[in-house]
Amino acid sequence: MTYNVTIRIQDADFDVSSEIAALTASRTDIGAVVTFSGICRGSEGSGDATTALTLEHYPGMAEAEIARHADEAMNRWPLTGLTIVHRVGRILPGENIMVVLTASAHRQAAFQAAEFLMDYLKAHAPFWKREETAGGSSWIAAKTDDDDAAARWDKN
Amino acid sequence: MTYNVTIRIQDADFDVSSEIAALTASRTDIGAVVTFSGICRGSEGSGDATTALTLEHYPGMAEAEIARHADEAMNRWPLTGLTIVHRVGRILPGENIMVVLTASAHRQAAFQAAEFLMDYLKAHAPFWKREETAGGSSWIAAKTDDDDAAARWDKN
Amino acid sequence: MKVVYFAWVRERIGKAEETVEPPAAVRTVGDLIGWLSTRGDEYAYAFETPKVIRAAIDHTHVRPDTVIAGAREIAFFPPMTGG
Amino acid sequence: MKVVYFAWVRERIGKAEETVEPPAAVRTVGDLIGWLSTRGDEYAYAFETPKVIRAAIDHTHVRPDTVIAGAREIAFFPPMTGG
Repeated sequence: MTYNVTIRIQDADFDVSSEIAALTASRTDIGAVVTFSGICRGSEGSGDATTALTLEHYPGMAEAEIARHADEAMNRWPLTGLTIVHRVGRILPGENIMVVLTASAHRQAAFQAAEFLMDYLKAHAPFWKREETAGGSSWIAAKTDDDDAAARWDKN
Repeated sequence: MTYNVTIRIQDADFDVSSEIAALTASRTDIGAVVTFSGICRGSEGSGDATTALTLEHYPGMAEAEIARHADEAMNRWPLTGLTIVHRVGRILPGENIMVVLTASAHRQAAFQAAEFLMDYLKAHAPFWKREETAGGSSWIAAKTDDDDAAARWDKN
Repeated sequence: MKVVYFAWVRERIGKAEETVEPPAAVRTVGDLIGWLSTRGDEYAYAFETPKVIRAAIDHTHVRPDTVIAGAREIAFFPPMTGG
Repeated sequence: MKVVYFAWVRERIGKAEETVEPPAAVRTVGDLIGWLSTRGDEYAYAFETPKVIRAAIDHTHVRPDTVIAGAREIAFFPPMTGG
């Protein structure tokens, strides 16, 4: 059994179908692929329309943190592989921010691993979003919800 | 607020990126899209290699059941829309069987609705799979796991 | 009353649909399964384990004790394996 | 010791990285935040609410009581908002 683990941090957009094809290429032991696409919304709830987000990351640490969580997901669930692509730079409303893909023989593992990876990415991966509106720009505040979501996967 | 609910039962394959694009077109209130792709495996665990699956459905009832579950998902979670495409006919290992997409402002609703729809489709949507192997063909037995998975969404 | 069959129920009976006129004593879905089972070996074979047979009336899942009066189309099929 | 800053911590301090040589009494991440805060108004502003500041040593998240001895690179940044 081989495993396909792909992690990329990039300015460029990505194509979900191409990522699915890469993750499932030339194997027939995959029955389930879950994808989560994070998309730039036109409002962060502050009232003002978002004209763009700019994503900053900590090069080196971001890759290391994501890889560590990817390894944990591969160990906790019977996955055949996973892909994480996270964009950085300036992103407009409606554009992709990031995608997580998980592949497994069965759906439960794929769903759980995708949720786990998303919760950890939101709370622990060193990325920061700055929001531009007509009135200026400001850093988006972290949500305590995201810490709570990540904590539910902690082992006792 | 408008909702995009699309349900199709078809012989033809589909493209996940195109389905995401259709579900998110010209709106900027979506922050999360979850997709679940069900893919034909090369073995159903019987030991013999699967050469193909043939999917049969109950025309009319399949659409009605899926629409009923789609409505329930739209009512239970704050979704902006969802898409369900289920193929019928002969499908080879590695090919798509079906896809569910859910879109929402936030990830939790999208994940939960996608899992709900998959559990219901597995247990209640009137589709049946026949497996071909080198030794002949036979109908795939339902899993009691799937009934249990669907039951967890029942309201008390 | 139109009756339709799917998957191995259809294959065992050898037809996808038919119109039947059960006697008035056949009131429920379970009664109809019992009555159909008497119509020949192929029906007896299809319905040999009634508890695995699923039924729908006019495209809605029903239980064996559901009354069939007023039904336009009754379907019998194995547990579903979609998704 | 290399120190790097991200997001509004970087903006408030006005630089992305620097090399610092704190005195020996600065043993932990928390000590380092306290010492950096004394280096000027821009540092005091960046670290004005120490409990929201997150830190990493050599690319691994650490707590305020983590000892900094041996660190090659220490990072300070706000709570993360990726995904």
